Amino acid sequence: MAAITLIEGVTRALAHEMERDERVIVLGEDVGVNGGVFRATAGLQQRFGDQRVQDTPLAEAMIAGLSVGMAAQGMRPVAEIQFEGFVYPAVDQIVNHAARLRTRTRGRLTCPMVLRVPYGGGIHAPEHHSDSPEAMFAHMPGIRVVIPSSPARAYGLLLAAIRSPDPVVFFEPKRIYRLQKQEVPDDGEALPLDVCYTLREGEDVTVVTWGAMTWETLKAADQLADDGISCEIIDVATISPLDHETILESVERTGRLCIVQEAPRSFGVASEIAAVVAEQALYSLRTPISRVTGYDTIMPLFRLETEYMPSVQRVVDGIRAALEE
Amino acid sequence: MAAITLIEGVTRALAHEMERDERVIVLGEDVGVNGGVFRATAGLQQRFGDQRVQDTPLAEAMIAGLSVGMAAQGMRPVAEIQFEGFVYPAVDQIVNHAARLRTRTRGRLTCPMVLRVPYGGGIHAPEHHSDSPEAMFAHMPGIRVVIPSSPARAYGLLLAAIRSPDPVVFFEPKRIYRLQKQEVPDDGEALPLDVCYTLREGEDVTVVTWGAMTWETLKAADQLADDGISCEIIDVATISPLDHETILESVERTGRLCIVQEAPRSFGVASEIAAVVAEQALYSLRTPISRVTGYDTIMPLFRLETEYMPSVQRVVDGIRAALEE
Amino acid sequence: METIADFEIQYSQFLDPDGRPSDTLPDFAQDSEQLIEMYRQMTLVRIFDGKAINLQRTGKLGTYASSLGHEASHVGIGAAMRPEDCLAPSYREYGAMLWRGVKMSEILLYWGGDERGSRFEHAPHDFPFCVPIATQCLHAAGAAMAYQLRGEPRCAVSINGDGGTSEGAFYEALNVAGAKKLPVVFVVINNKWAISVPLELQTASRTLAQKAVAAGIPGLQVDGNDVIAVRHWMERALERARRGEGPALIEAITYRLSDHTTADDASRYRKKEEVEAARAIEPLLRLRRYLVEQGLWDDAREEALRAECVERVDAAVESYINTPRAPVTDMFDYLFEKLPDHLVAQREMAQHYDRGGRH
Amino acid sequence: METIADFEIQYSQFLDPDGRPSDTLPDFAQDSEQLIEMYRQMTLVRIFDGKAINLQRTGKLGTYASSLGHEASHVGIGAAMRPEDCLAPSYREYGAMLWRGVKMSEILLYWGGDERGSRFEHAPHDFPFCVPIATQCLHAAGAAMAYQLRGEPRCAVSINGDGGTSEGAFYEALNVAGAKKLPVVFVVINNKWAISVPLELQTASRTLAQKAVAAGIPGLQVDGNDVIAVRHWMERALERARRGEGPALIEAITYRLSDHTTADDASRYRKKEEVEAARAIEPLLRLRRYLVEQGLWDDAREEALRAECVERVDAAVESYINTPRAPVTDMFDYLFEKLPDHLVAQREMAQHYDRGGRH
Ligand SMILES: Cc1ncc(C[n+]2csc(CCOP(=O)(O)OP(=O)(O)O)c2C)c(N)n1
Ligand SMILES: Cc1ncc(C[n+]2csc(CCOP(=O)(O)OP(=O)(O)O)c2C)c(N)n1
Ligand SMILES: [Mg+2]
Ligand SMILES: [Mg+2]
Repeated sequence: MAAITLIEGVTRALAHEMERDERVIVLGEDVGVNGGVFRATAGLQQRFGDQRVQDTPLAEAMIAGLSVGMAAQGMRPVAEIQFEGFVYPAVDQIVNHAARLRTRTRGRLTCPMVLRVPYGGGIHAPEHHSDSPEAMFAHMPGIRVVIPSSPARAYGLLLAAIRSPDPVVFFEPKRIYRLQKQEVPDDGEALPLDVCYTLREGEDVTVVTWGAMTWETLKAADQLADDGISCEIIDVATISPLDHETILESVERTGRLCIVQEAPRSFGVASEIAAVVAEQALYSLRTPISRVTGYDTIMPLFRLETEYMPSVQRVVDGIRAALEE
Repeated sequence: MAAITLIEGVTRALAHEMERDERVIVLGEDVGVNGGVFRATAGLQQRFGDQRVQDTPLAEAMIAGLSVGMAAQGMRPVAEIQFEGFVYPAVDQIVNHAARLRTRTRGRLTCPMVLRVPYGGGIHAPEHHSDSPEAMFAHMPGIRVVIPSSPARAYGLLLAAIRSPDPVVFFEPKRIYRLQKQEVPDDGEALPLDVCYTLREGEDVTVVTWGAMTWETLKAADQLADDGISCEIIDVATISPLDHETILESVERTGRLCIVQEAPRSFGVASEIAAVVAEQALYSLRTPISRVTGYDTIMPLFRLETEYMPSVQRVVDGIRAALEE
Repeated sequence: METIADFEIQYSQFLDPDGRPSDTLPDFAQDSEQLIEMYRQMTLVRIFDGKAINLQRTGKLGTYASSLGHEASHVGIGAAMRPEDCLAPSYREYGAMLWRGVKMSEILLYWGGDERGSRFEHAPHDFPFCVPIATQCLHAAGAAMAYQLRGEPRCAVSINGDGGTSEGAFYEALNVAGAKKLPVVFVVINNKWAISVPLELQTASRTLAQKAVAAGIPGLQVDGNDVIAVRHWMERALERARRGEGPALIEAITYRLSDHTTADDASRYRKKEEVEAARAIEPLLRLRRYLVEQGLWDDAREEALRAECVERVDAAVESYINTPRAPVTDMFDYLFEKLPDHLVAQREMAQHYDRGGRH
Repeated sequence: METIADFEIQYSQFLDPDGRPSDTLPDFAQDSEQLIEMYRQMTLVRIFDGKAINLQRTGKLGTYASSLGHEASHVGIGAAMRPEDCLAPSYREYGAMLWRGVKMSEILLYWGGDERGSRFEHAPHDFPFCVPIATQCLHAAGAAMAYQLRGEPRCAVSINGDGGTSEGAFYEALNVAGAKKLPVVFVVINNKWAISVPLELQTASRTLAQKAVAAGIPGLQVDGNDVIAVRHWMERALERARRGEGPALIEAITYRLSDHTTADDASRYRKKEEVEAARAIEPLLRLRRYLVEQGLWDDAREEALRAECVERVDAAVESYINTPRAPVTDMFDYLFEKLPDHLVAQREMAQHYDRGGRH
């Protein structure tokens, strides 16, 4: 069995579910013959035909609204938004409809759709191709926000997202699409959508992160291990609804918390995690919470993007800060 | 001098700036002859003519995009979005353009526009008319988010917003549009856009809130005062960029923090405030931070909206929670 | 210069304002049963509408959007659709919704601030009320895509107003429907006003039917006060869509005789004379004149019908008034299929306070 | 049934693919200076384009969107505009941008990942590159509104692609421009492809010019490989707009001879033959044939021009390559007019790490 990348994990999950469930439909810009600009849907149209894998006209509000309509009438659309910078026209359909169709109709109509959104910086992409807007969606009740950080989690979480009876915004960290290969059996096993994943156990400090930043965080932990510092690393993965338990249990044990996010610092996902801990585990905290984040500025074009995104060094420093009284 | 309401403060500020600066243009749906569905622009078209006060076709992305275009070419548009539930189609223009025009052009083009958005629940309005989406905008670098909570602050902050060389999303708490009358001289004095406003000084606990919830919070503080508990009440008002200092200084003094927000609990503005304190004033905290918020559910239609929004009792309980070890 | 494409927009009316045929009537209109049934429905809606406004005025209903004057457009749409078709309405098309099986008590619940108003017990696959203007056009297109994918002979219908034609979502829906030949019919109810904004300020387009040209789909304008025209052309468009020949746009010309909603005061922005002129060509009068002329209707029947309608409306009002507030836990229980863990505590808190809870 | 509105879409071409006049040439085309100036600019853009692709291939530039094949459309737009007008481009209209004063080195900086690429030293009021498809149409409408409000005789021009006509923002812009008679011209460069999506999947509309019908504004299709046609009709539309007669839509038919960007591989989704056929009718050849036929051009001049262009392009490349990375503080210093307090610490942190900082 050949090892696969994160993006191949996505493709494999799509193919698996399309095979298993004929209600599953893939749609989006360039997802057909072209197989998606990142090649996540490569080969699917050839295999499943141009009805089940449909190129759409260029309009994101339309892609989302069409998906809401299809989902409400019994299909399971999996739509691709080409880059996170183009998800904003779809926000209205997500907040005002996808997220609340079940609520608004008292369960009569539901919205089992997935919006796949490659996101984040670090691939030397053009303007508007490097944002991290997950917090905006996490704040909206009624949708799940999921972010895989490995080939296996991409496969397992995407299966779960497609099977979810409720809408999921599935952010794919494009920087690590092809970073790592892993053996991922095509066994159709979905992962749970309501737990955080502990990537490494440790004692001195809890480090919480997600998406591509798991990589910097793991490397930082390696460096700190050389100095005898033991980090527990949690990949949130299921951003919303957030699994409080795993995080609280860990912080109660380590007494220290560092949160690493690529998005701008203020009003992000890291803030919520900090708030939950400051509310529910304050007395366990031996040191102030430390956030390592992007700056509260516009993600710069790529000549400066490395300076924007938390580096391994910044994560190391941020974890050390959490260790200092 | 007759006392005026919050919404009259808005109207007065608009009129003042239109008089003073002919670049100021008011636009939106029904803002002309009709004077806005809430009457915030009442009388302006009569006074300034149908060029400077323009009804637009029904399209929020268009209203925002038109404003960006006008602002970039030397005007000072003040656009009204009828209700916060209809601001979502405008998000793309706000995030991808208004917020970053100065950054993208290295200061060559700027975007001095204001988007006025009545928001929040409690007025027995129809569906999609009662949300509190301020956190979504606060997370976007490059725009200011401002929320007045009194007639005087509506006047002074809106003047400041219109004069701001950068874009402002100005949320107006519709529930308190007509709750209170205050003498507000039409003196053209703008308020600062970078500080929080301390509504009441106190010693035992810092209570941070904004918008309509300032009212429940003040009432709760009155009740608690009867029990000898002294609350310091801060109206954030300038949500983003957030004034850390006022909040930190207060928490360092009181050692306790309760945050009250109408929006859903998770990933909201309250989370950021909690995070800042947990990061920068942890050792001052004598008790866990307490958040009193809307629930992480869709804002219900009005028969249940009172049950959704933090009541005075809930605020009292939340403040008491912050007082308990 | 060479002409490479040309387009015509047609207008159709069968009954003029005096109830006189202005064109050869379509087949269904030869069937008096069917005409009377539509008249009955239009009358019911109008009586319901008046009652709803009263309820609002007396504090028993929230803001309400009247359908006064739109009855022919709405009933014509409903009558043309099959039960298995799917309606994506906006917020005032009661004539169509009732025909589809939505209950009057549900409509009242909706405007009474209760989500159970969109429960639509007898219109199980129709979309709920839709307030965010024109967003429902995309839902109709999506529904049509579901039917197309499954090879089902079903159509979707969306309804929006003249104001709604300015929203990007409207055009995006027309365009994708054209590109994919989806079985969907888009109806624009042109009642001349979007709250206070008159059509001239909304668009420079002479007709709204011609918006179809942008999507390469057929567009037609009909007299929206003539229920026969609305129903006939809806049927034709639906048949065509069902045969796989793609979508169409129908503009129904009518007039909003009421305020925009009970929260609005239209006298602020439009002239009495304009409203009076529109009242003179309103839809019920016209069909009734025709029926009377044909010997199918008289004062006695009218009186009996009105009494029957009042009774039905009163029963619906009673059912509405007697519906107790939903439990506070409903806020949580319809959010996801299964309640997420962190909401369990919030749900309990809501219950606690609902019981008047204090610590 | 009665016809209540009708529309025609016209097509215009002055030079056929062989460079032979197919219609009476407009006045400006009688002036050989002007024709040669446009030919020079088209040649410059093409040479620039080839160089940029080389830079990308050798790792000296990021993803780059080629304008190969679009030169006539782009240069025709630029040549028709006045300096005080305002351009809202998308991302590949170098021919128009250069004409407006944008520097080649700025274009390279932009695709080299440097915000200074949108600094536009010599096109001070033009909008920057615009990647979010069709959003710039609204900026052009807004700019036009600013000029209209101030009574300035200026126009705005937006450019988007065939794919861009599917976005709601495109229609919303056309509609508001029509409703308010704004001095703006919308240009759609129909190059047949939106990345891998061919026009047939994008819309059922036979022409893109007819999208104007939805907004009640004039729409015209021109041969986008004929710089004379593009410039002529742009000038006419701009004059009309400047006179206060409102907006127009011009569709320029051309072909994207390159991959979508350097990150794309068009051979995956389109046939060689189609590309070859398009190459045969490309814009430079056509104008050159005409000029040669008129005795205005020959091989020697061609060679001299090419040498001159190569030199200019090389100078721009050198200036680009020698532009040092901007200071890390630029991230902060252009966010707001004045740096907010809480960003001071973040700015310092960025500087600290940029200096290789460790604690
Ligand atoms: C996206 C959006 N923007 C604004 C509103 C507020 N609003 C409600 S109805 C209305 C006017 C709608 O006019 P039209 O489409 O002509 O429908 P009508 O009310 O005449 O039936 C407006 C602006 C809304 N509901 N949704
Ligand atoms: C809103 C948005 N969605 C998606 C994209 C990704 N994208 C970049 S170019 C492009 C195709 C554009 O096609 P067209 O409008 O025909 O312009 P062309 O590239 O042919 O000049 C797409 C889908 C984008 N830039 N913006
Ligand atoms: Mg209307
Ligand atoms: Mg194209």
